[in-house]
Amino acid sequence: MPESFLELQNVKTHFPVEKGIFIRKQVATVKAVDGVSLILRKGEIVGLVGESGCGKSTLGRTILQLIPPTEGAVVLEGRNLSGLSKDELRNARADFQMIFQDPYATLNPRMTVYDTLAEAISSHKKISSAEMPNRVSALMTKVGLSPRFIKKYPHEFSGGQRQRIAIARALAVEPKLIIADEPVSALDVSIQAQIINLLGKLSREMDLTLIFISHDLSVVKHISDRIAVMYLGRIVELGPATQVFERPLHPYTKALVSAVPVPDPEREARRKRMILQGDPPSPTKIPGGCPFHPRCPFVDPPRCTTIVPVFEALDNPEQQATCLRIKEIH
Amino acid sequence: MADRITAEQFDPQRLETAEEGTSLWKDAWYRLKKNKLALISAIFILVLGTLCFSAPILPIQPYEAQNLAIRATPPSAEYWLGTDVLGRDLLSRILYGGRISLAVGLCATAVSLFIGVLYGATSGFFGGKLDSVMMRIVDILYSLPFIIFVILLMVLFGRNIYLLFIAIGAVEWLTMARIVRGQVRGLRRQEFIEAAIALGLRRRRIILRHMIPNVLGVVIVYATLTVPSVILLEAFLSFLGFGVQPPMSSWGTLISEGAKSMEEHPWMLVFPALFFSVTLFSLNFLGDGLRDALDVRASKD
Amino acid sequence: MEYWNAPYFITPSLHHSVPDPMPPLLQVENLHTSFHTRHGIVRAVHDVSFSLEKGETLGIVGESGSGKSVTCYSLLRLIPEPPGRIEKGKALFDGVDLLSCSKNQLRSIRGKRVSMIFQDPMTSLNPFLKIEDQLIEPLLIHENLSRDEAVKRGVKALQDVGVPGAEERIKAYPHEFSGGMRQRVMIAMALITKPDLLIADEPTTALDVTVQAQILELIKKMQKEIGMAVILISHDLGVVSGFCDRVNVMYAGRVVESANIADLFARTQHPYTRALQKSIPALQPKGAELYTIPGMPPDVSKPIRGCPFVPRCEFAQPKCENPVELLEVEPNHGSACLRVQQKELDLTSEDLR
Amino acid sequence: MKFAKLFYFGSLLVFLATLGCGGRQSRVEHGNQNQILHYGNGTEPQDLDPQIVTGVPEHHIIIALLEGLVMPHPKTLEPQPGVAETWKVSDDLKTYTFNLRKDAKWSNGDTLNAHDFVKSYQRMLTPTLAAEYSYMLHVMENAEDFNTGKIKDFSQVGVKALDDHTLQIQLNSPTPYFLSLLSHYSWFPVHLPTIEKHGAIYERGNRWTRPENYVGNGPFTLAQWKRNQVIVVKKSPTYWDANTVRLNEIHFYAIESDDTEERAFRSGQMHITQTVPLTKIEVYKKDNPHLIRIDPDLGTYYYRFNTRKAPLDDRRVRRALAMAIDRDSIVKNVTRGGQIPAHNFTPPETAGYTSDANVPYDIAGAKKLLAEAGYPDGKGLPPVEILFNTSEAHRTIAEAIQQMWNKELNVNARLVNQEWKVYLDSQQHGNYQISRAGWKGDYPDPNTFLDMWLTDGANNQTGWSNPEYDRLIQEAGRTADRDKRFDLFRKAEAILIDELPMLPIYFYTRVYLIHPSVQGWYPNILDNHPYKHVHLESPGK
Amino acid sequence: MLRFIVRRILETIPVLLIVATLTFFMVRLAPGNPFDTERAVTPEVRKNLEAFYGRDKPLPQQYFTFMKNLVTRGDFGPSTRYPNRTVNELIGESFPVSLELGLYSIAIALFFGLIAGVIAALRPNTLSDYVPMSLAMIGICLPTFVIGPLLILIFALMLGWFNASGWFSPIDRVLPALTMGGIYAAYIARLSRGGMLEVLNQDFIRTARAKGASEKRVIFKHALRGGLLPVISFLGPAMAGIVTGSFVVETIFQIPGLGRYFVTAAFNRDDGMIMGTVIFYATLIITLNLIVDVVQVWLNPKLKFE
Repeated sequence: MPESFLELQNVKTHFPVEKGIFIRKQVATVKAVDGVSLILRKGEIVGLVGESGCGKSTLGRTILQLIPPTEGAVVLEGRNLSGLSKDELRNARADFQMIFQDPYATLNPRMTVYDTLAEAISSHKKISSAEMPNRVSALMTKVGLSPRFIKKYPHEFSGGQRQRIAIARALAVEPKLIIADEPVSALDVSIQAQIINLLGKLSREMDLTLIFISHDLSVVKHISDRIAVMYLGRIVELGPATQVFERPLHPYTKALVSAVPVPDPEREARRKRMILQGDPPSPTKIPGGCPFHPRCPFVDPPRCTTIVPVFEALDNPEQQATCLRIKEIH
Repeated sequence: MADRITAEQFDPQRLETAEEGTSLWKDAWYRLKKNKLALISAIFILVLGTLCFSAPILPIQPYEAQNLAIRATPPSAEYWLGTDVLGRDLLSRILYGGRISLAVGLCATAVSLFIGVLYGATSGFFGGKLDSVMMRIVDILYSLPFIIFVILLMVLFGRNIYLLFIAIGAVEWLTMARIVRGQVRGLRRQEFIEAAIALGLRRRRIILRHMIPNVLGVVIVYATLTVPSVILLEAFLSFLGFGVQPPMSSWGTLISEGAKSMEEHPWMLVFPALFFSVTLFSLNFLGDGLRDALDVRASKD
Repeated sequence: MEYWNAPYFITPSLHHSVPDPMPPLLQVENLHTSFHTRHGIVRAVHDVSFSLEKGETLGIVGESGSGKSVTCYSLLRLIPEPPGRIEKGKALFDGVDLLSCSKNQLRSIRGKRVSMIFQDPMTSLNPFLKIEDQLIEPLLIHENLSRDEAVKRGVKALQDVGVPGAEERIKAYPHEFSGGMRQRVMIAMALITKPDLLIADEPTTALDVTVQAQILELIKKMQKEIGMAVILISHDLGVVSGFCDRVNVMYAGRVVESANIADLFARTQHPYTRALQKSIPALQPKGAELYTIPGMPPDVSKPIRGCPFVPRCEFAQPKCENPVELLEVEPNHGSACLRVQQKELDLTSEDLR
Repeated sequence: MKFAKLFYFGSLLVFLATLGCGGRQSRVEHGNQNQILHYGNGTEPQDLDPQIVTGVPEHHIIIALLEGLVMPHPKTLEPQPGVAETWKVSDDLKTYTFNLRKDAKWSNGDTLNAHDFVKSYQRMLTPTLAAEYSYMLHVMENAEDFNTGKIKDFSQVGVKALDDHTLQIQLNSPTPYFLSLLSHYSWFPVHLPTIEKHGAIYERGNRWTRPENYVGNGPFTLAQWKRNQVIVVKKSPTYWDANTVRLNEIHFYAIESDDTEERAFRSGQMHITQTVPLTKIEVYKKDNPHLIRIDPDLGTYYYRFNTRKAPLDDRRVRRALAMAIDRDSIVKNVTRGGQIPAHNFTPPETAGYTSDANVPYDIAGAKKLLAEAGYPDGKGLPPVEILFNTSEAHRTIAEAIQQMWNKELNVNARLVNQEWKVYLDSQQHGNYQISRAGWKGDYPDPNTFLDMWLTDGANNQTGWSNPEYDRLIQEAGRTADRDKRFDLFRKAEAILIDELPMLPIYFYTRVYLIHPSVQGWYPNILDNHPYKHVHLESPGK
Repeated sequence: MLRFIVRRILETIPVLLIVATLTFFMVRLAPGNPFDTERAVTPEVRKNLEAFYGRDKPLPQQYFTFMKNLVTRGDFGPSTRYPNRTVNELIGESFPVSLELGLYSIAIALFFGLIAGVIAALRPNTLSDYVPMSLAMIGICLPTFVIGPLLILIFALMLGWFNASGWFSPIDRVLPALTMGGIYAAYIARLSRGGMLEVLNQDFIRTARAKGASEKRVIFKHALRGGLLPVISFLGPAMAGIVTGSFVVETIFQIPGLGRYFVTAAFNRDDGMIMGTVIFYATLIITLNLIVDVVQVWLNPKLKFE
């Protein structure tokens, strides 16, 4: 593997579950992220997929140090982010930014686009007030918004435009890494396409490393170089996007792929579907052995219920999954 | 297909012609203008405020001029709203009193806003231990005996009207702080706050620029409810020797005076109470109007 | 592992065609709904007509703001009034005009013969009441059952939708259920009176992909059992394509295309439908730039004279500014594109992939 | 809408519920039939221990529960036999010998004897009790020394039980008003065995005054004490003169607000009130003159001048200010309760004494004086401050005076109101320029008005001091002859009114409401109405 | 549950101690003392008075003694104003009165406030919204010292249905309860209107309507519980104010309640009584907030604790 840009070393993020609004006693631990190791190259787009509650958003926030990791290290260009002091961290934040899911909540409704972007630009750089308008306009242009709108407020924009402003805000500090947490899932299909195009273009042009979090495999497949599939706080499959999508190794990935409805009645009719039974279990009670075994159609007790599987490749070493029965079910 | 919304090459000249967004305030103003009731209320308050504060140059009797011979008389051509027990023109006293009451109502509310919002926002933003300590302090202050507190203030700082604003504000901010704290705690989970943290902004800036402006709506409504209690509180403080000193009046003192002779001299209660109530109604409608106008969500409907 | 094929029904005719001897279950005619806001009149639904036979599944697809949900809420008069107002139109359900009948009559239909499932099972269940109380409420209201009987039926209904441990779980509160389970409860609640028509408003949007599939399958199964008609509202062409017999595509409060599901995809007859299909990543080669529809949906608070899609349409011509109606361009296939109607435009020839 | 119905229905319900309550017999009517007097008694009494309390409301109740050696005549206040049947005064007017009646009893049946008085006075004078009114007893020989701890042996104090029914009191000097002193409750006996039973004798906080414990010797016994509500006393069977007593019960209501009291009176809940709200006085005078009573009172309303500070250290300024006040107008237009304009300090006809000193209403003279003092037409005179404790009446008077000074003398006055305790504090520490005050005589004698102006008198508080004045008052204290004594007082008061360390405004009256059924309630300056002479008659009869 | 209550109470102890300490020193710092009277007391008497109440000792020692009595025996000492009563007795006598009046007032306030609020919320911005809400505004504008006498004038003096004042027969409770309840009804009306409006906009109300539920059912079964929540959280601190009485109402109606002590104790500088009322009030607030929390949980199963 080439030189690492971002390295996650066995990152764990656990939250105490305090039951009762009164007696705050810890009754359990949510293992939102439970030992994730991953190496990203510079300029790479990695898609992170999984159901809600699988820990993908928490992982994103942990990488950005919005939530401190319980264990493990996040190393960005050789620097361990979790070890930084508050001030160091604040300065380091210029290097990594986030794009959020809800285009309505992501912008301060009481600040103009200009204020929002100028604040972001000046958060890590001194820019003269004469220069600022140019900078802001340039940013707006970059994300495909007319600088004419510079003095408008978020509520005057559509969801897609707001998401563009949010992207511009993230770009304002000239980061090297952007984590996009479900940036398109709240948008209509036609707008989704615009944002996906934009993110792809920016990543290429600016050599940005992008972690694209989504529950929608088809979107992730479209934009990512590699896909990581998360289940209950762990990565269960990792590999090149097309391969993961077209020939998933892990039964869970198979289910995910099959659950994506295809907007084509003929293909839809022909398609084999694998419908998982039950809900994703709560991350407070992670099943022993392979965490997926209670829902897995290929489960083979007692092997699957006792042995914790590790990454294994089938034929392509780039594509790995944590399933004991990889070889058997393919 | 190219993304067609991208666009025009940047031209510094354009900035001058940048479309003025309906600024939030402008938009709020626009919506406020549509709200007839709020608008009438605003105008009423403005007119009344102007009248009160220009009382010295209005062609009315001086507020302290007595006419012991006539004592309390009902409204007449000479005294439009009648006179009080010392034969002083009630209209004049109400207008002069309005200066005090409006000033106290607005300034003390402003003080309570200032302290309460800052305190509540800080407490709510940081949460955790700091929050519980700060809220316990509020609990403690809630319980302290108000009268003794006011008397002490007076002893420590002497008597003056500015101190009065501060004294009332210093008491009223407690509830405000609680309300703001609750709101801020709700806001804290919003993504734009996370984004601000991710940008590495300083916490002070996050509180001032991102938190506080977004709790204004609720704050305004509560503030309009604070004004009446403040105006009446002033009357009580006058009783403690802390408010206005006679012969100057305030609406609060006029009402409590009028209440004592509501049977014999009803006009002495009715007119001050009328001024007071109508002002508060107006403030209330204005507050509701402002809240709606400032509610960004409303602009999406 | 389960596999299933989307069943194909023989689809009845469009409402414009020759009248059937049997009237349709639901016939909506010229529905106009608007919202009177401070910013003017938002014409959320503009002249929408469609019909639905017994047992049929109709999909309504469109972007947010296209009026698809308002259309369905209007049918049961569930839009908040004010500011909403149903301006005109008829919705004949089994001979009763839902839009003009008395409130009592409407109430007797709501929840009994026409049920609804909503998008967000988190907010659509009353957090203050036990599942039991909410689930059996339709029975108590409409069927005069004793509480015990109703609870029995409630437990049965929960079992039917696959809620494990229904006898105990019925005593729980909504927040003790996962999203998928709550949506099952919603379905059980909607189906407990065996309605003739189920309106499902984006029933899977708020759910996880894997759960989405479960829920759709469940609705399908229940539909087969009860034999009811379903209106499925969705923004996701994918969901619709695997589920519905017919689809209405809505844009700016109007139905712009209406067709059997297979025809809609195979022989698309409206540029908007075409554009939607082209912008879906699943149908596009990986990494290729996706098609984006330029511009923004029109502001429906301003009057729209001609085709509402004109400003964004790559095929638009000046004549498209003239008023246009939904007309049958093929048997059972309606389109509201003037150029398609005039046979100038053959969208089927356009390469999709 | 159904809710609206519910709302109106609820309102109607409340309305109807209230309707059913009409047509009841009022308390006054009920009282008239059963000889129960309903008496509005102002604030809640602090206590009912005559040796602890200091207030007027307490006085009203204690005279029902206890009786002193003598009691005042209901009309003239002349000393009448109380516990003492007869008494003798020695020739030097310094020794009083009282023969106690043999049938005087405590309400528990114990006989009341002379030793009870001696023990009571011992308790009163014991320093640890800290009785605020102990100075009333200082006329007795050595009483002050015992009270201040200078002597420890009570037998040296001039009170002795010659036998069980003879009490001798030795005075420091001839005290012409001594017998009227005795009708003050500080001279009343208390039942020591009871006190001993319920706590320390010589300390405060004793529980003997609770209704279940109280033992008295008066015409009534304490039956009920609902704090802040009502105190009920019942006719005492053991009282020696029980036959004269016609009332069965008296209910003393603690009503602090004059408005509340007036409304209670108007709705037939009360026979007698303490006072009348200012605004109501005229209404009653006009519409119901038979219900309102204006009695003379032994008290003066005045302003103190702080003579330690310029400009009020200048007699001319003080006089100018005093002369510019139109007291008649204040009394007529502001207070309106039949008060008498005060041009001197001692109320007229105080035990037969009337001062001839007079500060006139004379604007021209006032202007002249002010000019002489260096402030022609008020120029150069800094604004003066009038301090008063918060009350509508004080404020209105101050406002009127402020206007008069402003209009007539071009003197600016600022009004400063303070909460009661702060006001007292300011006054005691001399933190004022002009301060509102009032003085009520403890006993009907000019001495109670004039000895307060002695140099450094505790109640002087003006910093004023005049050796000649001090000498005259002290001499009057030693003088037995009434006319000579009054002459000395007149000379002293002339000095006082010339110097004017204070500004007399008016002499108090007691304005109150009284139901016509109340009989035997006579006007007197001490507000002392022995209840055994009071009875109720329904007006119709 | 029990553990939780115990813990909450334990938590409040430091708060109460700080309140007691601050109050103690505030009272001592304030000018004027309990023994100041218009008729000045002789220095000797004053000295003896101070000795009796332990005020001759140095302040820290006084503080220490006071806190010791308070903590070990819950004893606030004697009232300086009412020498034959202890503070605890005075509070014990008067609190039940204020409590009774307070409960009636709350009942009235809830009855009228809730109904007015619900009516207003059902038809926002119509006459049936404006009328109750305007009444509520009047209730907020007009102080008790105006409403109380007005009620007396009308119902006691003109119509003669009630006594003008006093606290003897049950009927004497009506007017003061109306006076006090009226003001709170106004606040409750506003709050419940807001709460109901918010709940009525929720999705689950639409669900209920879609089930064919009648308006009555929608309101009572589905909306009211949620709509009440803001009222409940308001009631916590408000109840502490209501049940400890109101100086004004108690004075106007001559009610022997606790409310007047809050004011008179301060005016008399009756320090034991001030401390007593302050600590009592603080404790009450804390207790009521606790109760409110419990009620909120009961109303809102989401918050249900173990």
